[in-house]
Amino acid sequence: MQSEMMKRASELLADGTVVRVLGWKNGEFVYDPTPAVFDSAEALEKDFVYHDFCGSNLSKYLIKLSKLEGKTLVFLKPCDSYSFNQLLTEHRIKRENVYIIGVPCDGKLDPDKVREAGAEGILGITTDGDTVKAETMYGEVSVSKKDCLLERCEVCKSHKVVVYDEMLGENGEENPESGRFDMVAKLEAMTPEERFAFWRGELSRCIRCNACRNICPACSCEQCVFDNPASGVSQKAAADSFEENMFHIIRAFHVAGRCTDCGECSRVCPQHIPLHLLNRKFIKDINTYYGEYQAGAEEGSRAPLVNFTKEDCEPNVVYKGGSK
Amino acid sequence: MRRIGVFVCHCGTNIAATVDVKTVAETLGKEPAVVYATDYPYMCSEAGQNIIKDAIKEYQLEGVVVCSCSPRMHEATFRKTVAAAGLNPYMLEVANIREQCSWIHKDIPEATAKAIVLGRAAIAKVLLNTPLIAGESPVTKRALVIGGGIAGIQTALDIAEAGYPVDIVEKEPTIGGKMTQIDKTFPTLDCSSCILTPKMVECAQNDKITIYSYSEVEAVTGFVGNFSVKIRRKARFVDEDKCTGCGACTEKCPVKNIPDAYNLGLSNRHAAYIPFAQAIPNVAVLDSTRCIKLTKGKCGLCSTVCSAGAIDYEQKETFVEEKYGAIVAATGYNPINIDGYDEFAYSQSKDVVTSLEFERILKADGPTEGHLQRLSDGKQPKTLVFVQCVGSRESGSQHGCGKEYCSKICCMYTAKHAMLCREKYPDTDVYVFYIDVRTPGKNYDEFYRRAVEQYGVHYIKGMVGKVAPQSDGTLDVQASDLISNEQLHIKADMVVLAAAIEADKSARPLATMLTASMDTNDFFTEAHAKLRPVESPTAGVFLSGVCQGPKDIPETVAQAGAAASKVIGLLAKDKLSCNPCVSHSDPMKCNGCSSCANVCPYGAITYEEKDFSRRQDGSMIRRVAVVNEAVCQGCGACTVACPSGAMDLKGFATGQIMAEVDAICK
Amino acid sequence: MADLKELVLTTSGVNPLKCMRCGKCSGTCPSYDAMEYHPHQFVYMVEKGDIEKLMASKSIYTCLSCFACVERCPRDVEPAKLVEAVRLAVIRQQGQNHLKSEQIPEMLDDDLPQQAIVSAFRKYSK
Amino acid sequence: MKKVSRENLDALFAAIAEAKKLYLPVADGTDEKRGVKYSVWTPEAKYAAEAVNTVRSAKDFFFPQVENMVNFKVNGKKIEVDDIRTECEDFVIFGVRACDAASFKILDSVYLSEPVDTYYQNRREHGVVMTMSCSKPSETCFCSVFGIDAAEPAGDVSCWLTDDAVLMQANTEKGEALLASLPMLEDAADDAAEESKAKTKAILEKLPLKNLSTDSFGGDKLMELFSSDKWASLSEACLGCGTCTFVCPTCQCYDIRDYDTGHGVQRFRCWDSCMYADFTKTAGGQPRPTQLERFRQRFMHKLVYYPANNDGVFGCVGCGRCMKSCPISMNIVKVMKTLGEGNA
Amino acid sequence: MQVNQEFKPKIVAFCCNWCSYAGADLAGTNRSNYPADVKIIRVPCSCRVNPLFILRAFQRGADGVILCGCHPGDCHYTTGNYYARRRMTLLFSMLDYLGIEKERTRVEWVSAAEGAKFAATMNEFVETVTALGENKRLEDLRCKAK
Repeated sequence: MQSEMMKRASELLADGTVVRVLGWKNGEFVYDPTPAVFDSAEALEKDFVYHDFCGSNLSKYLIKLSKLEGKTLVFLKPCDSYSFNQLLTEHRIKRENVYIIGVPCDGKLDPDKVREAGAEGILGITTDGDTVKAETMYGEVSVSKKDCLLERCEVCKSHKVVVYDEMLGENGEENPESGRFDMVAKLEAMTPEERFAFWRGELSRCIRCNACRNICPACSCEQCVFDNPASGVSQKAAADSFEENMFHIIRAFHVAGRCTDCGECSRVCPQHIPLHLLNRKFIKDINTYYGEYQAGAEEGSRAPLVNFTKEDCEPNVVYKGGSK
Repeated sequence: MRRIGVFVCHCGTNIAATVDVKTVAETLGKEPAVVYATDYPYMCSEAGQNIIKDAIKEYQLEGVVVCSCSPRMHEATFRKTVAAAGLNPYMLEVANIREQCSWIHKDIPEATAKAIVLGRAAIAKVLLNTPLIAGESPVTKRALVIGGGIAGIQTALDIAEAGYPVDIVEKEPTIGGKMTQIDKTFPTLDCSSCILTPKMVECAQNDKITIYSYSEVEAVTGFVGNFSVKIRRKARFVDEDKCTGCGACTEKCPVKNIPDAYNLGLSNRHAAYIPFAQAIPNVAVLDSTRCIKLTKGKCGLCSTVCSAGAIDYEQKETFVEEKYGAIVAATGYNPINIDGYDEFAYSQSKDVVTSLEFERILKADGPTEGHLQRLSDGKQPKTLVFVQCVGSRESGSQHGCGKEYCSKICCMYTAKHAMLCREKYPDTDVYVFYIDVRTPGKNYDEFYRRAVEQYGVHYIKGMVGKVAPQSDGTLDVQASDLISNEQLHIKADMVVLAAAIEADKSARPLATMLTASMDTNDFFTEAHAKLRPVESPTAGVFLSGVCQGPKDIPETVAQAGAAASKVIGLLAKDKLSCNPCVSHSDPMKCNGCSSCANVCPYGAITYEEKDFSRRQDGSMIRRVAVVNEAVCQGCGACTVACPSGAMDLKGFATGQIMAEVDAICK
Repeated sequence: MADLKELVLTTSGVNPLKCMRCGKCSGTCPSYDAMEYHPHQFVYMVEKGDIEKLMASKSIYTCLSCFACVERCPRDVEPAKLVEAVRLAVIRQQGQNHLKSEQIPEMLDDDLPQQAIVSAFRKYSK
Repeated sequence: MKKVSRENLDALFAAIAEAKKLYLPVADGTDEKRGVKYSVWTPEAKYAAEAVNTVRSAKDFFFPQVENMVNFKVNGKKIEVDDIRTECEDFVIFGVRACDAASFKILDSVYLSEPVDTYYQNRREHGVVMTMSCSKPSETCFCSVFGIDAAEPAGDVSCWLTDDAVLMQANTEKGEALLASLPMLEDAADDAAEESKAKTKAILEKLPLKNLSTDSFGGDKLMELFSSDKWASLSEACLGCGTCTFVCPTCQCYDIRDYDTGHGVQRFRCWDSCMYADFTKTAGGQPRPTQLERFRQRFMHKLVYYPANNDGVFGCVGCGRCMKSCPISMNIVKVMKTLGEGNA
Repeated sequence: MQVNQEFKPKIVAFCCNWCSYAGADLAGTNRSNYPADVKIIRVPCSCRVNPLFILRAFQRGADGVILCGCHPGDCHYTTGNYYARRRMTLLFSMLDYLGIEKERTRVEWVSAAEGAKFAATMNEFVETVTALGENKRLEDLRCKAK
């Protein structure tokens, strides 16, 4: 796939369709590629990579890049394409300045999970079918690929690239039976005390590094309310357990109905807080109360929180709701 | 820090009896920003307002907090007060320590403590208030009256009299409303049509008045002074301009078995019809659901007999869009459906009728041509029983259609009916079963006493329990006489039920379109129950007649005139000052995501490309929201939809509300 | 007696203050003529606390419990429930504990409905 | 040198914890994958001896993320100042790695030089640092590049792990005093740790980043590095989050904020990050308006400004935390290699 | 749960200007009692209430927060309460999900004519929150210290 991508990118650069390419650049170790902009075939040749660790979502970078002169070529994986559509809906990206090549994806790997499997001191990783082999300073470790997938890939909602100018390889299908709400349902089934304990345990580890916010394609505000002293809620650090909760509740609320469930927040959290469980709760509630809605599935769709029907359920549905 | 003055009102004893006003003033006086605090028996009085004005000057106050009654009552008063002293009127906050404190609490320390907290919240808010300047919007000098009954007619006539154009929208083919169906009016017993018809004609002839009959309001947008209304003119298949009202079509029309609504279904009409002889406009209508030509494509008889060539089978409904400065709701009422009252045998016997049906029986153009007859056999009834309060004053759920309120008009019209029976047919026995006889009104009790004393109507205190049709065609009326403490059985020939009245069904959707509030009974809510009884809380929307609550003809006419005078007062202005508490967007923070525009009910938000070129970033052009302040009504939906907090609402800014929250929770 | 009134109000669950004295209950009552106190009077007497008079009256046994008054009352007052409550008060007034819980087991047999035991307890024990 | 058998390690912890609060690396939660954190020792706590490092660095002990400094109370129209400083209680941190121990020196040079930061000083004076030699370094480790020896960790007490014992060597008076208070310690030969050290050194030799060069950096390289055109491509993917700075043991910037509690004001300081758009923002605006400048600031500080003011000592200890936690996998190693290309 | 007899909850009620605030005024006009623990904040419309305000109230020591607006369909601004309804449904669901007592938050539609309903709602809400006791799960200790 990588060579095909480079080939198409070089062609498009050469024929002047695009002036730059947004992709992933080879890292220090195999598992740490960085999103990067390439402006020549030579640059692509030197550093461009696409492999199982290219998990990062490139859509958010297009807010800026699409405002530059000339078209930008971007490679979008299925989940990235949902984010792209959502940003289009919100008028954040100039579509005419972007050329999209859709790339299929069968799941990206989580380096922390490879480590967890006993691979400390990783020198190199190769994937062979369903097996991931890590060569380490302390010997070789083999793991099954499905045990090392990013959480979002374990419960992938869709293998379908929803917006593209051209597709490399076969486009996939949506996966409504992903089971991505199972953990949310499990939490809902707990007592409030258990849920409280669960979330306190998780959120108290937050170091407010803002990685979740800054990686999030939906959190692309010009100025975040948490950075705005005039908002009345600005915080640089959670000085109190309340503020730990506050930040995550408000962040989840601000992206509610707009979050495409790309899972980047959980991928980047240095403390491994399952932040996707907050976003998915909102998605699940929206699906239950207001009908199935997948942000980014369709450009121009109206987000549930800026929409209504006269027959919407009353807020007391929460009191009647299943969880006790 | 701003210099704040606090003024605590006693409201006589209304506040001072449960709130220790001295302590409130003293405690609030210690708040960091407060440089002056005092109390006074009536802050809203001239002397009270002078205290505020003087203090503003003497202490160079930059913000004023008045702890008094609800801001809905006197906020405007005090805004004028501070403005008179040179402060911006929006540098004022009112702490509601009467309706929301002294009147609901009994314990003095508790109420005092709460008043202090409410005062603190107001201080916290006023510290963040910004001077606001109201913009202006022009007033369209045209009024719309919705409903063409006596309420709408009178309102329209009065507005037109003042020289302003006014449109009446009436859903029926003619104006006139319920009053056209009534025989005589109490307490003078003059003929309803005789006093109404001239007013209807006047409407038709007044060149300031346009009647949109057989029409309904489809959509309302805009706001006070600037409403835009879409009116749907239903197809009547008769050209209004050509039709002479000769009635040839109605006579020749072969479909003649349609229940006549004017006679409440007690007689039939043709598919081509004019509702009644004095209809305005006097124009025929084709009943599109029954006309053979319109349903089956055959017939066409009416067209052939119409010498004016007015019949137009191809007519389509049309829409009129018009701008108005003010709108009057005059949608009126209907008797409730009493099919559910099995005990009164209404559905079983033709001789059990409602009072409005009885009006039709008594009236000369009714099904019996004014002769008192039983509808079952055409015989003149000898014994009549009137039952009051059918469906009124009910809290029970048995019938599902009862109303908790008193319908107000039934006592009087029942007395009228009883009296008319006895007058025209002295050989009848008339019984009225009542719970209470309510006759407040000029000459009303005298009228009722005449029914008893002069006409010998039997008034019996006690509700009828059961009406049972007998095999001999009579009706067994079973009731208890609460005074003599016995159960009665009256063999009646006719029973008349005083059905409760309810707001017309069209009122609820209209209220939604007008964004006017309604009470639980679907009567329009007035802006103030006592002081603003003909205005809706929605600016520019006024109320006339029964749509606001049950009332009789004189009251309706009085209210119609009052509503008209309010409309005239509004239309007399060239410009209205706009609410300055509107949204505004900070372009530096705006993402241009359209969330705000999606939730704006007024379409007040548009977007523009703005250049934010900064050092090193090069050209940076971003899409940002712009609020049209004349269109924005200040609901604040956009402020919450905005993810970045770029959108804020003047007068109810995020910071202000949070400051209030902080002060309250302190 | 205030607590008698209290007892009648609690056992019946009726609020006589809702009555607007229209007399429809009496107008509809099929055993009106057999009664010393008629349904509307009944409601009023309970409101006044005249329970003892009612308890002494045969009226409470001439009520057929047909519930026509309950059905027809425009204000949901439910006079028949008051009658039943007064009847119950009479039974309770009879004082003795006619039924003790120890006696229950030997009275039990498969055909005896549970409800009968419960209502027997309500009526016959103190 | 002292020693304690591995079976007796828990008893040793118990003895330390009796007098002072003891912190040591344990698994974060029940789930090992969440990494290791410093936690107060309890009899149930299991010392995570293998884990190379905690997710958060040990700087928290002396420079906590949030620290209340002073309170103000509004009383009517007067403001009262409430000095809330108290003497810090004694504590011991066990299991600090060489890199983190080295970071304390860097923090000291900032906070203990005039004017002394008394909040930091208070904590520093009451803390005893017991370091532990590394037994299983990670591929992201590059402390040796900055002259740190993972086999010879600094601290008040240095420790080494052998198959059956933990060896301890006091380096300071504080360390001496602590060891002297622990009766279960046995004497050990001075060279008892040599085998453990040799093992560590052998692994360090295999580290992939051991040859990372610092030649292109230092106080004298200011102008040429500052104006390098490579910053643009290095910083283009940076999201401007603060993850690298918050997991970094040497990042020491903070912001001072006031929090109005409704009853008064709490003035606190909290970590700040030069990656943030509002870092050092003043009424006049941001001195570093774009992410490029902010990104450059962080690495210039560690590689140029700091050594310029501190006798050539770099502001990085090579712990590798930022390499594991950066959301887009940009880090100081990539920066050093890119800037060093063609220069070394 | 232990109920402290002395415990007086702090209740913040956000009321829309057109219906619920007027309803609260009517409750006053009718002299309908409800506890002084309820303090009302006037907002133009229920849709002006940001979830942030609700969290802010809890942070500052509120034990319960209630939002009152016009009945759906009766919004002075036509549609404001429909948005408020969705926002609050999701917010309350999230608070519940985090294990925070759901009974501490409520939305009630109170029209300008429903003074009695306003008082009854407040009485019931205060009772519910009093039974729950002090808000511990969503508190900011800094704001509680005296």
